Amino acid sequence: MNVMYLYAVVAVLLFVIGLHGVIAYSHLLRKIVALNIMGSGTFLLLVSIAYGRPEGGPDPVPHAMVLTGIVVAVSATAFGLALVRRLYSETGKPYLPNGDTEKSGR
Amino acid sequence: MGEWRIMNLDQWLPVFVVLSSLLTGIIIFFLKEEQHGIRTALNMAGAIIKLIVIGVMLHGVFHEQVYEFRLPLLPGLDLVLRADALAMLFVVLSAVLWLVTTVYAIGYLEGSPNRSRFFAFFSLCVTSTMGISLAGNLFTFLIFYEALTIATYPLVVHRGTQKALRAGTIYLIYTLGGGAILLTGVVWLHILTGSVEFTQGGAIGQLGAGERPVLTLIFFILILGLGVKSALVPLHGWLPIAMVAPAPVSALLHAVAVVKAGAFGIARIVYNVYGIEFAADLGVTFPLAVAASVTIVYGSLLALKQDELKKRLAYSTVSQLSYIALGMAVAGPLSMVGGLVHIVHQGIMKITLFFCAGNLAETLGIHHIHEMDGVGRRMPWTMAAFTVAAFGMIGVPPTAGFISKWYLGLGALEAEQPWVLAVLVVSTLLNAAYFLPIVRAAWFGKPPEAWSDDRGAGRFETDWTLLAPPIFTALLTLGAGLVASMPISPLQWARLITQREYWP
Amino acid sequence: MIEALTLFDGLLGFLLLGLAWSVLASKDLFRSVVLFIVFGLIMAMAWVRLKAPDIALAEAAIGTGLTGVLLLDTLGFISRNRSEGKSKEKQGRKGTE
Amino acid sequence: MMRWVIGSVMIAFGGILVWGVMSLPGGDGLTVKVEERMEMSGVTHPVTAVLLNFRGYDTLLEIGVLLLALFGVYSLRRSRPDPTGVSVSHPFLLALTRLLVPVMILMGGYLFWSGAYAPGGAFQAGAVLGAAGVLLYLNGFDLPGRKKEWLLRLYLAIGFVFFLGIGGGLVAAGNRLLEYPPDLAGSLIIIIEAGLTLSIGFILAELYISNSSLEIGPDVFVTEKG
Amino acid sequence: MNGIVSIPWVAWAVLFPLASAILSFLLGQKRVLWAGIPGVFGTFLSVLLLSSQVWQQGPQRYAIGGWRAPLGIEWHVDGLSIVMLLMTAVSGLFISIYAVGYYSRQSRGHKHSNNLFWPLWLFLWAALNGLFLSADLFNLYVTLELAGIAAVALVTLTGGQVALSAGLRYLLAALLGAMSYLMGVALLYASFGVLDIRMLSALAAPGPAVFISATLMTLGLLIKTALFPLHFWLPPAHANAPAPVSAMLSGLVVKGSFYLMMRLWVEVFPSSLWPIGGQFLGVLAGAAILWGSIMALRQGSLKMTIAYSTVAQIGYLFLFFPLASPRLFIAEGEVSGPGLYAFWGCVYQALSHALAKAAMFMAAGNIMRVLGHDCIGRMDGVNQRLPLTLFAFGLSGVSLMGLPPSGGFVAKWLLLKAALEKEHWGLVLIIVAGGLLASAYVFKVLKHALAQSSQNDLLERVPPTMDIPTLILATLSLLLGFTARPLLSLLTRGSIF
Repeated sequence: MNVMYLYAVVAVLLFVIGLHGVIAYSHLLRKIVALNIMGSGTFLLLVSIAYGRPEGGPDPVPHAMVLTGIVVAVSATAFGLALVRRLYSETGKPYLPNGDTEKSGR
Repeated sequence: MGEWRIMNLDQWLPVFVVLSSLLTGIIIFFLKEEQHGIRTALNMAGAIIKLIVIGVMLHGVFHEQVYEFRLPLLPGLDLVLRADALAMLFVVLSAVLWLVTTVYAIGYLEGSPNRSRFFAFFSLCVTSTMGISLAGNLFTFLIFYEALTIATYPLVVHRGTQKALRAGTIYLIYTLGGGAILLTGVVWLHILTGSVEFTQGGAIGQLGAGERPVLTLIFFILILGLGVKSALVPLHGWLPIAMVAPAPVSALLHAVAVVKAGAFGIARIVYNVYGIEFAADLGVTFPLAVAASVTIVYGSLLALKQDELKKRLAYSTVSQLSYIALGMAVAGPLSMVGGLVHIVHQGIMKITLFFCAGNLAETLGIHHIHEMDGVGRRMPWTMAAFTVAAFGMIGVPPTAGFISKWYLGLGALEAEQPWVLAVLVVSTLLNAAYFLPIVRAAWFGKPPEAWSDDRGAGRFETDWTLLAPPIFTALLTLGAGLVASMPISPLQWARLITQREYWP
Repeated sequence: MIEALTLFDGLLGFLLLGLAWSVLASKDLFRSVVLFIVFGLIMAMAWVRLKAPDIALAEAAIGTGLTGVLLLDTLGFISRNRSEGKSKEKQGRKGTE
Repeated sequence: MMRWVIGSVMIAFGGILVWGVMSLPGGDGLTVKVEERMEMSGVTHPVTAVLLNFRGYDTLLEIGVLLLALFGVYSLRRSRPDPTGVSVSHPFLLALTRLLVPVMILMGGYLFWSGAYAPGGAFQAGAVLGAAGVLLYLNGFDLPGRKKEWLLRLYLAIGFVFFLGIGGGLVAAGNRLLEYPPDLAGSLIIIIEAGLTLSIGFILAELYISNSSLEIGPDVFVTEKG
Repeated sequence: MNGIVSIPWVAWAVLFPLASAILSFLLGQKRVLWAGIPGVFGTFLSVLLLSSQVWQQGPQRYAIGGWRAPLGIEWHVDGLSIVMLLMTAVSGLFISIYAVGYYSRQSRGHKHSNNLFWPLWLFLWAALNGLFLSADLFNLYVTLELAGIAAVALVTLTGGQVALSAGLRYLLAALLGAMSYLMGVALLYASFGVLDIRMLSALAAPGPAVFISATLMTLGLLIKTALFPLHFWLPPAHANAPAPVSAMLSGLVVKGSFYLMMRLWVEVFPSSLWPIGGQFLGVLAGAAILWGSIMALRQGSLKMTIAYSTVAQIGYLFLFFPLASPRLFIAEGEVSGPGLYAFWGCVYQALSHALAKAAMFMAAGNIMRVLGHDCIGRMDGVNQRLPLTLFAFGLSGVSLMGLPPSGGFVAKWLLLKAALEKEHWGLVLIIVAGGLLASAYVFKVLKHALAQSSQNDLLERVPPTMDIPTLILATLSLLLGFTARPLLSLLTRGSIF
């Protein structure tokens, strides 16, 4: 039981660390890694819940959710990294330009 | 999927009146620039069909026949088109003047660009005016009132010059602002009283006293919203600037469409929403009367200072319009007759003046009063029409203007508000002061040996399509005064309305 | 026995948190990517501990495996044609998007 | 300064979250429900049963996400990478690859097969195959179907197509979406998983390959059209 | 006939776009439309037939795989979801037609723009339909991610530098939002062991975990819906995408997450959250309306103006929360009062904005095609070259300003009514002011477009496939003003869940 709580706490802390990373760092690779850490936190919470279920073995539904989640996360990461590469080869910067919310492109 | 079933034809007549110009407008929009013939044919057909339908309805309404069309839009909120006596007054005016102005516009815009767009929005403009006049409840009125704003904008900026665009912007700032205020008032009233049908004798007159303060507040909100279009001082700023529009547009704007929509709206609020007794009882009519009087005098004073002809006419409009509001605010049967009949009279007189101004500008390139010396010799017919209308504005018998002022005066006495007489006298003097010099200069001034840029139009002094409309409306101005006692005259109709309003 | 397990759990938890923090905090990107991969492997251990072997496999193979490779590859690309990299990284660090 | 604000906010946030999870009831989940219906699921491994039967729709969409990511990368890519061009063939790595790839393929097959009754399944198997593909690519070998554009697209899509085709076919046949007849469930799931394993392998490999070759040459999808 | 009625159109509404998406990928560049066009019409038709089913037989529940909740995933089709599906179907149809024209000529110019448009767009459509149908919190997460990634990929189709950074910003925001939402789902599942929305609405009792998950999910969805001040990602993304993409993003995608938000607040989250949460969201909504409109007014480029106008219009959607109240949809539409008006108003706002904004972006696309730029200052003479497009722009503008007789007017009327009845004077002011500001930026564009043009040479023609759909959508956004009653009664068909 308290194993579940231990991992659950670790999970939410991972989530927060990741969130902080996404917000506080501007290097896009870091942002993406941070998002992945957030993801791991969420997944860990789900799995610890599954583990904490009183009756029978671990709850398979969260496991399935996490498997789905991992694949989704990888897809997003791959696409994101591709975008970073293209952006870098266009601008030479691995950061998002700050002021471009105001100007339009095309 | 609104569940309104096909009933007798009567129900559809008001719809036809609206559609006759709406459809023409839409078709015309998709016409090519060159398809001049089709465009004219469509315009004429639409206008004439509309007149025929209106004729039928006029007869019916006179015999207490009800024409009502109802389309549910929202739960507890219908789009209602209803032809009552007051509506018909405005409908007839707009329909007739639309026909006249269309003829004028065809001649005036000869060969200028974007005519399809112009006539399309011209028709939409009239459509909205029809909707305004036939609106059976406040909600419907609001819909067409806002539609009018939008439909007019392209006409104001038609020339696309920087001046025109700026005028358009100012026009929008005023009218859309007014519209927003009006919307707020309407919704608020809707919450208090449910859907407000226009009813003779007032819809909400019999409401509990508890609501009185709110109702008073809403009344002023509504008047504020409507005051913009009817150019009550200090909300009149847009009107003189909107002069940059082509002459037919300013004619329509000033005589029928926009300004009248405002005045007509005030009439609806005072008579059919609040009810004249209840309004007087609330004590909201006196402030209105004051505002109207101020506008009358102030407008005339400003008109006096203008040298540009159209500007002077514009300020005269500001002044003249408020006779209508004044007539209502004085709150007596006779003054009501005066105010209502002035809706028509001011229309025909003012449109005449603008046609003439347009003719001068088109034919001789005259825009200012100081250029008008002796123009009467070059363009006798135009100036004759101008003179008639000008006398009408001053109120010289037997013109239409005289009738209006006469009844307003009687009404003031009847309602024991003699100060109104003073206002009338002052404004009459001012009217004379800014119209007579023009007339004098035109007839007795010494013409220059050559006019600045004389188009020298063939058989007549100018193109007949430009000449016929003002002469026609001038004759109307005379006729409305001469035959005022005959049953079909505007005056008798206004009496009919008043009678049904006071003694339903 | 229980003691040992709980100790192990606690250790694992702290390891995860510490790794996650240092992944983001470390100045050197390459180092943080490597740390991230280690983090993934520890995560896999946690999955096993929590009776989720499927996830452990998936994490090792997809989560850490592919993600790690992609990260390294991208990083390699960036550092390959980096002109004035480090300085940029520092000034970028301050901005908070 | 800003960093400290963010940091303190984060700490507060973390505190709230911890408080939240500590208050969680260790309530019961769906374990029982899953166990009750296991024999109707056509497989014996609960997670696989949930993934491909009870909540198969999630998995279907998830493959969609995977494909979308690849489409996204493709739409950024200018070139069809030429394996020999990027080959880093180091003799040792080459030997290693020669040794590893068959093993990996075997392992993939095993994982895929075991998924029905034990940990493992299409994703893990696909991942291993994908890794094998990447290894091949790094050594200048060509992925099967690389020459024929349409064949590669088929490999990439086959899993999704099977999944969707079976799901849709069942609807057409009057069942509900993805409602396998209990007696066919096992075999249908095997078919789907086979397709998924293949596709996932290819998609993951392609994700890496296209990613690592984003900046060269003209776009294949453009060169393709006349 | 009976056959058509008995077919489960709800399934086809998702299967059609998915199948055509994958097919259009398999068929490759040259034959992409062979799959695209049938897919579009198939989807459109199945949504239409589904809605007729709901109209006749009331709400539907559909247990996917035959497994009922909580074990399985269920779809739930009620008035709200149907209206959203219809909205997507109608604008989707015309956007697709527009796209055919847009890419038929673009393909030569921009290299890698059109090859993957169709699979991506059809996937996006499928994701949206799935989102509007699903009643399962985790499945909703998957649809959110599906929609998000598809949308980002569509934004970056043009591959320009600005588009790339805009796309990345969008992707990060979308992922962050989805992740925060998923955390909330995890907490809810931990507390109640179910994912089905209806079951949760029965179970969910106030408690720390529930409040936290509500906060997390709300924040996540706020980011995805780009409510001020979390809108930072929206303008660049919407302004730098290809015209049809901007149309679908502004018109449809943001509505997806808003719809989900509405569901959760009405169905799942405990009513004790409403007083605080509602007011808080109300403040943000008001700020969004003002800020978005002002920024729109200050933009120099047409597409940025339209994008910021979206930020403002999203604000109107969120007036639902301060004006509505929880659990107000039990009765069959007999319920009255501000809550219902707010609900109707917001949904109607979503509808009319979907059509009007899509039309506006499409019009902007035509203008850019002809002028080669979208700088408002240099738009003189658009009225000679693109009268229809300009007219369409005007019409959709009327709807955005909330002027009668447009759908926007109906929405504004209902919202204003709700605000006045609740005596929420601040919101009354903001609603009115928002309308005026909207007219300010719309007419700013029209003014320049109506100006006399110096050069009258026609650079490039737009094909009718681009001109006509624009006009049709704009006209529809206007006609919405007359279809309020049937739509609203369809909306209140059966309670929400």
